[in-house]
Amino acid sequence: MIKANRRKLDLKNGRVDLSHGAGGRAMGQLIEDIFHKAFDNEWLRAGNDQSAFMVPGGRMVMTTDGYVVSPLFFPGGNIGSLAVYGTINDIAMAGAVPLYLSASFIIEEGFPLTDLDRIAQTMGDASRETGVPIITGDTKVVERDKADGVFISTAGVGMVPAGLDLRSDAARPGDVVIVSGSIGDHGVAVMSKRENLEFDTGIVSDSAALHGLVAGMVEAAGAAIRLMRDPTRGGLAATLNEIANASKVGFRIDEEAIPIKPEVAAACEFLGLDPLNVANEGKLVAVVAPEAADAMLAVMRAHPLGREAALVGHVVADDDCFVQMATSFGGGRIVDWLSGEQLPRIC
Amino acid sequence: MIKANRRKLDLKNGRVDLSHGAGGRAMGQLIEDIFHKAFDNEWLRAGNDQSAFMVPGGRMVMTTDGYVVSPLFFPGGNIGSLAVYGTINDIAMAGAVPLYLSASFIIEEGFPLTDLDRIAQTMGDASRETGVPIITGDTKVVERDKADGVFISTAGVGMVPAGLDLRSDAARPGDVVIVSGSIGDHGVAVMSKRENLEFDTGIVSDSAALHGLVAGMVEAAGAAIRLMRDPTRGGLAATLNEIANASKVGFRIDEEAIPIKPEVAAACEFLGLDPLNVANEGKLVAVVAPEAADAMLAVMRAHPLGREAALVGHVVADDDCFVQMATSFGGGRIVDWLSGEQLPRIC
Amino acid sequence: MCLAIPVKVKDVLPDNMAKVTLDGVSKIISTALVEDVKAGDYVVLHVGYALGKIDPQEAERTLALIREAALA
Amino acid sequence: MCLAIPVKVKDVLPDNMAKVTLDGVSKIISTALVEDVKAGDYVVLHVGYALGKIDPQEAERTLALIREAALA
Amino acid sequence: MKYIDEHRDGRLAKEIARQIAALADPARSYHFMEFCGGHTHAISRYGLEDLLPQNVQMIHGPGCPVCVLPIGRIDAAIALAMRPEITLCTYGDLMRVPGSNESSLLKARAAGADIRMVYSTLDALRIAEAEPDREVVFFAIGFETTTPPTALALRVAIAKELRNFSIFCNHVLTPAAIQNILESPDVRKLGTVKIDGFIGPAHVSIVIGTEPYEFFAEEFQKPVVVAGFEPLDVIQAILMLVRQVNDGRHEVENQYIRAVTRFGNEKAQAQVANFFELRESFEWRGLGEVPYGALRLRPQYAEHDAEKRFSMVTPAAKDDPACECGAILRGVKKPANCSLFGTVCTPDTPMGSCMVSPEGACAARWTYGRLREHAKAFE
Amino acid sequence: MKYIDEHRDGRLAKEIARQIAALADPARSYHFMEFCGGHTHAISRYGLEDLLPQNVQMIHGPGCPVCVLPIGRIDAAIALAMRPEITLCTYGDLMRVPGSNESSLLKARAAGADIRMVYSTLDALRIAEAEPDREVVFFAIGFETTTPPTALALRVAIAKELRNFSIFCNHVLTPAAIQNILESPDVRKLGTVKIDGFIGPAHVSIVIGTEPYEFFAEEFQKPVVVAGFEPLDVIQAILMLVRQVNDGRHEVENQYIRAVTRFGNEKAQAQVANFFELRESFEWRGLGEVPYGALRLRPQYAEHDAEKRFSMVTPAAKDDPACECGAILRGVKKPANCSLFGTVCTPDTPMGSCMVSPEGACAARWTYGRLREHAKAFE
Ligand code: SF4
Ligand code: SF4
Ligand SMILES: [Mg+2]
Ligand SMILES: [Mg+2]
Ligand SMILES: [Mg+2]
Ligand SMILES: [Mg+2]
Ligand SMILES: [Mg+2]
Ligand SMILES: [Mg+2]
Ligand SMILES: [Mg+2]
Ligand SMILES: [Mg+2]
Ligand SMILES: [Mg+2]
Ligand SMILES: [Mg+2]
Repeated sequence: MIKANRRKLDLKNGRVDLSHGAGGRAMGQLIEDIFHKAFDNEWLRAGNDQSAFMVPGGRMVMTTDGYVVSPLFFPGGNIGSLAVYGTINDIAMAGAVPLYLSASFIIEEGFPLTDLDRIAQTMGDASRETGVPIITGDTKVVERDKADGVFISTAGVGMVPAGLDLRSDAARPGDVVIVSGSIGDHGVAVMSKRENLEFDTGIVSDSAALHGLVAGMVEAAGAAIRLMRDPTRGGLAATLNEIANASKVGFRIDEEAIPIKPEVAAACEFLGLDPLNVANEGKLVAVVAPEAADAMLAVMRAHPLGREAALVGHVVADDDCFVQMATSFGGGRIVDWLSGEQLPRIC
Repeated sequence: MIKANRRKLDLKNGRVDLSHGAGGRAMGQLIEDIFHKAFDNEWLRAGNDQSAFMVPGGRMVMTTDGYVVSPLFFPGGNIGSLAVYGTINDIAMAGAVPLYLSASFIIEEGFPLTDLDRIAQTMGDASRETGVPIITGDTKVVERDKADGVFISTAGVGMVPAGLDLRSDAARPGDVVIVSGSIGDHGVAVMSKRENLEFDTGIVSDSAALHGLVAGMVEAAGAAIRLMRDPTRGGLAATLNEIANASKVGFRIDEEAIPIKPEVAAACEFLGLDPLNVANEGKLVAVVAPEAADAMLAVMRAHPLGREAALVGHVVADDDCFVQMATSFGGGRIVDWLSGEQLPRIC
Repeated sequence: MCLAIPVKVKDVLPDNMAKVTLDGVSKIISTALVEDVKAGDYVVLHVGYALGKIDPQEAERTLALIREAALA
Repeated sequence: MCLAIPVKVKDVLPDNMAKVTLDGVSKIISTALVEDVKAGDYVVLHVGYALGKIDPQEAERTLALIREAALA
Repeated sequence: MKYIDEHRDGRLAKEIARQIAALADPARSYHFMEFCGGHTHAISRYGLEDLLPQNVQMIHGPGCPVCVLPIGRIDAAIALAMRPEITLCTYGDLMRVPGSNESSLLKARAAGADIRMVYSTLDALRIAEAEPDREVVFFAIGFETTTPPTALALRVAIAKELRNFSIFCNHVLTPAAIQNILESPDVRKLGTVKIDGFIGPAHVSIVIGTEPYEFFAEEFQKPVVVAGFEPLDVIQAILMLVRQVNDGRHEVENQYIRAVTRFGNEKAQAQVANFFELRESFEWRGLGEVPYGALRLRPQYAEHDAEKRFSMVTPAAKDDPACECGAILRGVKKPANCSLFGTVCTPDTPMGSCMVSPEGACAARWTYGRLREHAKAFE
Repeated sequence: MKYIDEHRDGRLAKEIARQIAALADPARSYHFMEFCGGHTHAISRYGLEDLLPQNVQMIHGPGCPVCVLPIGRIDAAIALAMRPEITLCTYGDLMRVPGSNESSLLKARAAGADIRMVYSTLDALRIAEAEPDREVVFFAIGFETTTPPTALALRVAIAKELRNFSIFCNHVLTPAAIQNILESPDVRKLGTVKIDGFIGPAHVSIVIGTEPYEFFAEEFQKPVVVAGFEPLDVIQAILMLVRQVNDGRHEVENQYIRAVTRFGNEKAQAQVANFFELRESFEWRGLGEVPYGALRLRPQYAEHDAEKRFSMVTPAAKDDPACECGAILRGVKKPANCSLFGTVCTPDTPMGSCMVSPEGACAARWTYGRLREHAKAFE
């Protein structure tokens, strides 16, 4: 039996070419030598077009997100870490325990193999660190200028602990609003590396998986949690407005209580942005029954990702669904969605 | 309460612009007026970042595929129908009952809203027809020339009937190989509309969801099915080679037994292609215990998508994992993977 | 690229172009290299051009020769 | 675009450029419109250009005035 | 943030507000126009109006360069950008400004135009240098603050012989506009404007100084205070204006002494004078034609003047007749008086100049102040 | 498929094979070279060799225009394509052909070169017309069959004044190569070639006729049968060759009388003669320099000759010394005799000319015939 002496992928200077997406041996090699190697687990090794696992009966959640961040590498992470953490977070926001991820890659012809490998390894690391394996995937290659390096869509499933049912319409007047830490870090870190915008800052993306923090919150006071959201695109402002509209309530928040790093504030001054509109990738907003506020804050602050958790406001009855803010200056204002395209490709 | 009189999306002449991906009201409107309207179901209406559903305990499968077909619209379907059927099929190939889909859209700035709406409606129709709802999704917009119209990544989950365990390494010498119908239709239909390749043919894509056919096969003779695959990218040739390598066996197939439409054969002559390398989107290959071959064929032929099901060969012991074919001319040859990039962007 | 296949001329088009068919599949090709192409002719198609015409009588004769050889 | 903010000059660079900082964030801007910019100066930054220098004494005086007014 | 944080001290602001309340004559009202959108933004962003007594009212002026750009200029820029050889560079603020027929630069981009958002004229120059085959046009807008950066870019382009770089000049002049508010023929039509004083923008005066307002203050007997953009700067300026009014003075005062002088930045002025000259007349969206209210390139730089280089025409185009921007920009009406405000016209779907930029009077009101329109108390 | 299906009748083939077996003298062996890769492909694709008696053996010749292109020409094309102003148009077959240092057009594309796969010279012309700012170069390869289409494209380009369209000419000539196989100095080094006859490609002779082989058949006393590409055509040609050998004849016979004549397509020949002239010498990958074995553009079309227009140089570049293509192309060795075959050298990672195209001798053997190398019976 003659075995073809497969040439190794040139991970130093090689590039993805169209043959890597054509369903032949070159594609098989790319998938095996980069993705399977980085994600390594029993499901991928089985080599099926789908992966199987045992589930207990109960309430499951499913979610997906596409990641198109530009640049692909930024302080504190890259598109790969976002793709793992971001989808885990959308599962965790239901109070659920994330179980498995899928990953669909769309790669531009010419993309350096070394970058692809680095992204895959970051995903593998993130997957091991979070305990959520990437069990199935897909790879497509498109011609130059038909994509922007690489896009990743991940989907994920998780199980909701019995009795928990968090819903976007569950906020009630009197509830308190807690954010798990400082806002705006991710968006500022990404923008700091944008061409034509470049500035220097020590800020790194807050990109992180929140399911550990959430598990603690659910265990301590699950019944008191009305709902959770991760304030990603559109930032805290968009998230609060979404909740307000879904729950048909208003918010009254306190600018002074919102944790913002001085460097983030400074970068926002440079760019003319409001930190409330800037994306986060490792933060959550929880709406919680008022009587559990202190307990919840204590639990959150005991977790590394919730150390700076803060009660930033409360829910009010308001047919107009306004998000109002008492400014640190002493006045009041409306916190609205950002209009338009100010910050594209942040995640 | 003053309600802003939201301007309607201009579905006739409008285009996707960067504001539709920025996390603000424009994005919300795009998602609601196009995707939620087309996919309409209780999960999307709940407006969460993830969707929840009850599952019974047991074996579940998960899969994902990215769809980058060019052109987006082709005879017999569009990227939207592929994105629904293709992922359902990868679930069905495990013998599983598909339950739910997620959809992640990456849209190029400038993409006509009318095309996006048409694609979304096709997906909605496909989802209703198959009974598999799209329960969660994501929308990103990238700058012009950073994508190619629209890319869709779908993921799906399904439940495997108790006792069934189809695996890519399960083919054994003596097993028979059945294909569910004529091959090459999808690839030829797509290529017929490619710029610079354009030819006229009545061929339409075979794009279809196979879970109904599979359910019948499993019910009738589930225990006899070793494994199933849908011969998509790389065609029947790639699929048989993959199975041969995974199961460490060889195949001996019979060219005369393989159903190929005359128009598909003619188009392949025009283009210098082998129909065995051409993609399918509504066909399956099943490796089946020999004693169940007739029963299986009978069940398949009774289903509209298996009417032309044919026994095309059998599994042989072969350390070299060759896929051999007796040609209709009377000789023998190897059926190999296609090398290189001959048919990019077929799905 | 080395492929050369016989196809039937369906319509002669302006500018030395023609629509040709093969079993229900049709394509537009150039006939600029061949004299006097008419609808109904069979031509040998190669990289988008007709290279020459098929002579139906000679084709029949070839087949006859083959059959004859086979039965010899 | 209408934004104008006071930033501190950290390094003067060739070609009338300078590196400026604000609370640990730094950026390279043009100082071509302002005479005699030195490290340590504060300048008012607008669309990538320094428009003028901040006079520290006058700034102190303004604050004093404000405090005075506030306590009046 | 030095020179920023200390001017955002809410406690000091409350004290000054108390002073204002104490000084403001309860028998009369005070109407001050902050000319510049930057001030409008600060007032809304920090909720300054909540601190002022009832009889001290702020009127949002026309001082947003994005808002005052007439529709026809947007249409002309879009038409230019749609030409295949053109790369149009623009400040991000302009992307969503509506032209005719619901067009915008953002939608023109989506339709295929090569339009790039830049942070600075330096970026536009870089593009012109890196892509010599493209005709790079900088869509120049703004008051006296952005004009020197445009002039400097032109100087560099000429020095580097970047023949593919040109300017679509829409620079306008602050003093001319302020004057127009008080004296234009429209004032008769719109009714008497009750303005007791003006707050002038500090960054403009960093460049031009305070002197250009002296004639105006004297001529119209209106006090002017040039002020910074931090909330304490603004409230201090209001206090200064109340004092002038009470004293019957109409002087030009300088609140921003930390960077503004009487004669401004003469180096920057020289750059501007070198490349630009006055236009006899230029349309301001909402205000109409303003005599000597804008600049154009001097004829010797015609090669770099996009209007000449590409024979641009500015089509006539009108706002929705229901739009009250003209009256609002003159302080005669308030956004809430417009029948389109908040229903048909919102920041997502702006109908008039005051809604197009977050600094426009209607947009600022929508985003930051709707609460008050709903007559809800905000404690 | 008329004129196709009837020539794929396996039963008739078996009968003819029986005839061949009956006629073939058991005391001797018959070695026939199919010159053209198209025939190699048909033989492999249909498993024709399974039908032939042991003593009738086919030798795969050098007749694949992709395979014979020397590495240096690929390198030159890649270097040209990497220039930013160039759009290189090429038949898809060339995309994966390896140049030096594991390069290829496919990888050059990935590295940023603008390389487009075309089906026909007509497509390349369309691109040149649609994108007048691009320098569109058609990478012309092939035998006498693809040369007339190239000539015609040139004619159209000149008529339409498409000054941005040029040809990188690599057209080669069949008779010269066949002759070279038998008479080149290498033959001495490689040993005696045992070839009893040749199958010539029908599509080449549709253009050039059968006449150009007459001198050769006479000179080298070798029979030539010009044959079509369907499997029955090929097996009939083999029968005709066996008969000639048995009869001691060395004639040029025409199996493809349905489209091939003695003098070929004179209209097409005139087009070629108008634009092309002989090169004194040209390297064939595997064969070395072949005198008068290729064409170039006539000097009056220098403007459309990419080699001149872009001052292209063809770098010296050599194949792996272990590669046996030279001997294989001359029929002295078989792919299995090469130490690299199927291990280092496969269709996914071709090392020599015979592996680069599916029609190359090594590739055809790998893809269609490895079974036999493994000495397994295929019933
Ligand atoms: S609300 Fe809109 S239409 Fe009304 S005045 Fe303001 S900008 Fe004009
Ligand atoms: S197997 Fe490869 S290296 Fe060996 S002769 Fe053939 S092409 Fe050359
Ligand atoms: Mg999600
Ligand atoms: Mg989320
Ligand atoms: Mg998310
Ligand atoms: Mg897949
Ligand atoms: Mg790109
Ligand atoms: Mg899949
Ligand atoms: Mg699939
Ligand atoms: Mg999402
Ligand atoms: Mg495109
Ligand atoms: Mg599959």
